[in-house]
This record gives sequence, C-alpha cells and structure tokens, in this order.
Amino acid sequence: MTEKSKEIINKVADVIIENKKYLTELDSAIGDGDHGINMSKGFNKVKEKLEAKDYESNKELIKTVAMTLISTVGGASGPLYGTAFLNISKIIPDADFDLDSLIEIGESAVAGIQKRGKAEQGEKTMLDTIIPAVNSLKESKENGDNIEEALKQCKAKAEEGMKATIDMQATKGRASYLGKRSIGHQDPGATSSYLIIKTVVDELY
Amino acid sequence: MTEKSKEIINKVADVIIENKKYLTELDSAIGDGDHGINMSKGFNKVKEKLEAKDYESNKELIKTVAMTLISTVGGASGPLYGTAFLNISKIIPDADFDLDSLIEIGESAVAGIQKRGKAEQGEKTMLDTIIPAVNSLKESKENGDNIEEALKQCKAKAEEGMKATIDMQATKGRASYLGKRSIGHQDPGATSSYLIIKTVVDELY
Amino acid sequence: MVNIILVSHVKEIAEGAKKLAEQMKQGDVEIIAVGGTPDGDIGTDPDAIETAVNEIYKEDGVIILADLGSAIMSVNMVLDWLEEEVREKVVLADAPFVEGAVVAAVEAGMGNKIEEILESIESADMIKKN
Amino acid sequence: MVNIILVSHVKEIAEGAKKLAEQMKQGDVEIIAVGGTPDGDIGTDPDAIETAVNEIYKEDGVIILADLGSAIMSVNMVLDWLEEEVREKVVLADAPFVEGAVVAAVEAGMGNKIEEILESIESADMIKKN
Ligand SMILES: Nc1ncnc2c1ncn2[C@@H]1O[C@H](COP(=O)(O)OP(=O)(O)O)[C@@H](O)[C@H]1O
Ligand SMILES: Nc1ncnc2c1ncn2[C@@H]1O[C@H](COP(=O)(O)OP(=O)(O)O)[C@@H](O)[C@H]1O
Ligand SMILES: [Mg+2]
Ligand SMILES: [Mg+2]
Ligand SMILES: [Mg+2]
Ligand SMILES: [Mg+2]
Repeated sequence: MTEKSKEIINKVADVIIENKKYLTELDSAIGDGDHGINMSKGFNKVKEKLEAKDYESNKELIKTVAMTLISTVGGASGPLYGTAFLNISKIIPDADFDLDSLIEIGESAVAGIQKRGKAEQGEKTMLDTIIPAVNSLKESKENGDNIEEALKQCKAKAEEGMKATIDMQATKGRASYLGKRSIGHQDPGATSSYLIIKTVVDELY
Repeated sequence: MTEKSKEIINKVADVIIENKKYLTELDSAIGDGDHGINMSKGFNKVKEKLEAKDYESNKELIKTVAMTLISTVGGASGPLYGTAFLNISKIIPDADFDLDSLIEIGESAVAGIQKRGKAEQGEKTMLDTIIPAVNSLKESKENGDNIEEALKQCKAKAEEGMKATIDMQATKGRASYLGKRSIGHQDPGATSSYLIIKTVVDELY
Repeated sequence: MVNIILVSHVKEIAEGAKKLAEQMKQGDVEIIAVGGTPDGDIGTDPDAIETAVNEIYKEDGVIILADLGSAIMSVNMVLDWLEEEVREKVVLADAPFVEGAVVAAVEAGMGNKIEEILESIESADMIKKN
Repeated sequence: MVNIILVSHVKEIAEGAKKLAEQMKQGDVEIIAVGGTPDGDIGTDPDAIETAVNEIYKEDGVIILADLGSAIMSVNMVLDWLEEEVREKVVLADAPFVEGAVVAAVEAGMGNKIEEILESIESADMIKKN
C-alpha cells in the first residue's frame, strides 16, 4: 500500500503546485498573498523527498510529508498541515483503507489542526472544508454506505464546506484582521484542503 | 554680546566633547551607552555651524544650537536639550545677562525639558541638576546676592543635584526599565547638564 | 484612506515592519519607514520624521507608530511643530510597534477611519500571542 | 539568567530588535534572532526556532517573543516537541515584539526571574507611548 500512498501524495503535490497562482490570489484578497507560494514550496520539497528514497510504511511516508511541510511552508499552513499529517502518521495503517480508517485519518487531521490553530468550524479556515468531509464519512458509516459512495459524499461535502467559507467572517488567522471585510471571499486554506481531499478521493476510487 | 555667547557655546561644546567617554560610561550602567556619543555628535556639529557663519543675535545663535542638537543628537537628549535651547532662544536678550535674565533662561530651559519629557524633579534626569540650579538663582535674587555670588551658588547646587541622582530610582527614560537597579549610578543627562551649567558659569564670571 | 509612519530606533526594524505590513495591505495606503540616526546609528532623526509627515499627510489622517524613548519624544516634538490643522489629524498611537503596523495597514487599506484603526491597535489584546 | 529568542516573520525585524535590545543589556544574557523562512521569504522557520531553543536553553528559563500568525503557531509547535522538563521553562510571552525584547533584555541582564520579567513585559502599559 505504500507505493499507492506515494502515488496519491505525488498527485496531491501536483494539484497543489498547479493551483499555486489560484491559492495565492485567494490569499491576496484576505491575507498576505502567499498561500499558493507556501503550499507549492512545501509540496515541491515533498516530491523531492519521495523521489529520493523508498519508504517502508505509510507511517514513515506520511511523517516525512509532515516534517517536510513543517520545514518548508513558512506560513501558518505549515504547522497546521504539518501537525495534521504528523497526527495521521501515528495511526495510518499499511493495509487498504476501510471506512473506519478513513474516519480515523480525518479525525486525526482535525485534531492536529485544532491543536495548532485552536479554531472551530465556522471561523473561515481549512477546518470548514475538513470537518464536514469527516462528518460525511461518519454519516456514511452510520448509513452503511459502501466506501465509494462514502468517498463521493465526502468530496461533495468538502466542496460545500469550502464554498461556505465565502459567506463567513474570519475570526482566526490573518483574515480575521479584516473583520467583516473578510466576508465575500473564499478562504485559501479551505481551498487547498478541498484540493487535497478531492485528489485523494479521486485517486482512491 | 553675541561674540561672547558664541565663545561660551564653543567652550560648552569642548567640555562635552572632552567628556564623551565619561558620559557614555555613565549611560552604559543604566541606559544604552550612547549619551556621550550623542552629545558630542551634537556639539561637534554645533561648533561647525558656529564656525561657518556670523550670528546677528543671541536669539539666532541659540536657535541654531537648538536645531542642530535636534537634528544630530539621535537620543532622548536631542529633543530635550533641543527644546530647552529653542525655548531659551525665544527670550534670551542680547544685553549682558543680569540675574533676572539668567533666571528666565533657566526657567525656559526647564519648561522646554518638561514639555518634552514630562518629568518632575526626583525622577533621576537632567532636571535634577537644572531645577536646583534655577532655584538657587531665584533664592539669590530674593537674598539680594550679587551676580557672581549667585552664579557660584548656582554651580554648587547644580553639582549637588547631579550627585543626588546617584541615590535616586529612575522613573523616566530608559534607566526606568532598571527599576530599583538604577539606584547607585549617577544619571548621564544630569551629568551633561552639570557640565553645561558649570562651563557657562565659569565663562560668565 | 489613512497613511502610516513607522518610527524605530533601528532602520531594519522600521523597514522590516513596513515590509511585513505591506504584505497585508489592500488599496493604496502609504507607509513610510523612518529608522536610526542620520549617520546610521541606533536612535532617532526628528528631521526625517518631519519630512515623512509632510510627505504623506492627508486629510483622512496619519497614524504614527514609534518604538520607544527618543522615537516617542521626537515624534511628539515634530507634532508640536505642525500647524494646528495638520496637527489634529496626525496621531502617535499607543500601540505595539510591529503588531500595530500590520493591523493599521490592513484597516487603513479597508478604508477604516482613523478612530476605528486606533481603537483596534490600541487594544490590550494586540499583545496577546496565545 | 534568562535567555531570549526573538521570532519574527521578517529577518530584519528580528535582527533589528536584537540589536536594539543588546544595546541595553547588562550581563551575559543571550539573545537569538530568528526571522523569515529558510529561503529568505517573509514567514517562519520552525526548525530554526527549535535550533535556537536547543542552543540557549537554560534552567533559569527562556523567553520567546513572536510577532504574529505563523510565528506564534510555529513557536507553540516547537514547544510541544520539547521534553516536559525543558518545556516548563520556555515561555512564549504575551508581549509586544520590539518593546518586549528591550525590556526583557534589560531585566534578564539584571538577573530577574522569568516570572518577574513576564509580569513586566506582559503588562498593558508596555504599549503606552504617551
Ligand atoms: N488558527 C487557524 N486554524 C485553522 N486554520 C487556520 C488558522 N489560521 C490560519 N488558518 C488557515 O491558514 C490559511 C493561510 O495559510 P498561509 O497563507 O499559508 O499562512 P499565513 O497566514 O501565515 O500567510 C488560511 O486561509 C486558513 O485556512
Ligand atoms: N523624560 C525625561 N525627562 C527629562 N530627562 C530625560 C527624560 N528621559 C531621559 N532623560 C535624560 O536623557 C538622558 C539620556 O540621554 P541619551 O542617552 O542621549 O538618550 P537615550 O536614552 O535615547 O539613549 C538621561 O540620562 C536623562 O537625564
Ligand atoms: Mg498567507
Ligand atoms: Mg504568510
Ligand atoms: Mg542613551
Ligand atoms: Mg540611545
């Protein structure tokens, strides 16, 4: 499974790098205009690291992703995504992911981001994409959906969550300096989170 | 009288420049170690300015001293002495100084320093030299002392005031960051004020 | 739109704070960094402060941030030299230097009034880091 | 004696604040300036923060000042990586960056305890300029 995970991460990296300009534009409107630069710096380095070495386990692979993002991103998204991946690395299995392990991965990510950023849902951050996505997986489990259906739902909810940030007022991060003026713009971190989730889902099913 | 004033200012400048190291050492103990550097920078430029041009009146001369100190000193003593001299320039007569005009000069200096620094006597600043010196002139006037006696007393009180700063705790300026630890050191600004007063007095009688 | 002057004892601090603030600014707020003595030492250059005020004074107002000691005294001295009409609209903020510069730049860029900006940057919350 | 780490988004701000603080310091307080990303952009380098903590950690404690956003988050992350014993003695201060650096350097140099220094630099009076 580590080969497949490596493929997914590489694909995520490509998507982030492709969207460098878009993410930076979003951050220019309500932040300091570097989110795309930060994220593609981080994921370029991740690609280099994955290239350079074979990884024995998903644990090791994801820990490398985490530490690389932490060392290279430079913005708040560095510690946030870094801690998310670090948390994921602690619980990620090497076997094929079932719905339970996907939920656990999602919850670890949320816990990591909240540990660092102390934000809740509704504060116009990446959590507004990720929390609905994780909740959707949990609902799918309750409903007995199969994994493909669950992933499809998850992606849809992530996108909805991302778009919902447009109407939110930021109360965490730099965008909060803008107060009400942050309303009307999509959050850059919520957008990069959607791109990551979408890519993972598309690669998984 | 402007020739004589120019001579006095030149002498004051020389004394300050001679004491550059001493004043800097005092400032190293309770400040940022630049008072001597600041003051001799200022008075070196004052000497240049006096050299370059003839001054028609004491007013014009002292205003030049003020503006030069303001432009070149760089530390708090720049605006403080600068505003003192600026105030003096507004009232200084061209005739020989009598006790009344000396008192007026002193009071203008104190008013200027207090306008800028909002300090009172006892806060371990240049005012602890200057206020006792001015008060001494006023007492001399009440006592009917002649000008030589008045100046002699004034100098003695200035020196006493300067030395009294040793036992004071600073509550204004950088030395106040040291709290109680500022006690036991003579204030650099009180010292430069004493050097100025002493030199003026010695030149006047 | 309110303009901003950053007065530090150290040139690098003033210019660095300008760089950080400008990264966040929207619209065409002007920010001038004034730092150090005329000969490049640590300290303050009142003439440079005066020049900065004259350069970017606007009816909407100017906020000055200063770090400490002689920077504060020099700013107040320069303010006293201004004509009454200009003087009223130039304010030395009771705000943390770097943190205040960033928030002032953002809010000025949003077109906030000088009183609103001051309320934000003079708040005690400005120094909370946790 | 307490040591100090200054973490800014901008290298010039961190180094300028160190310069300003060192002008006032007595005794042998160590101050490390950490600023910008590893590749010289505006931002934070958590690895450099970690290195700084390891370099100047002392039993007397270390005070960290950070300017905003990712600098604060990165510091807190690095603190979480420290061993319990070290962690307890390294504090991110709720203090204004430049103003806090100067006062912390003075008080650390005087041998004040970390709690005393924090009380001074976390006071709301630290941002008063008038
Ligand atoms: N406290 C927080 N909790 C969760 N996410 C946050 C928080 N602060 C910021 N973010 C996310 O980080 C994104 C900005 O990342 P980035 O631009 O890389 O960092 P910086 O703000 O340091 O420049 C925001 O769009 C937001 O989604
Ligand atoms: N508020 C004040 N009122 C009067 N004098 C002051 C005040 N603040 C500082 N001083 C004087 O200024 C002196 C320090 O001058 P200097 O070292 O040139 O400036 P800086 O403190 O900016 O380095 C002090 O010794 C003190 O006498
Ligand atoms: Mg950003
Ligand atoms: Mg940034
Ligand atoms: Mg000094
Ligand atoms: Mg100085």
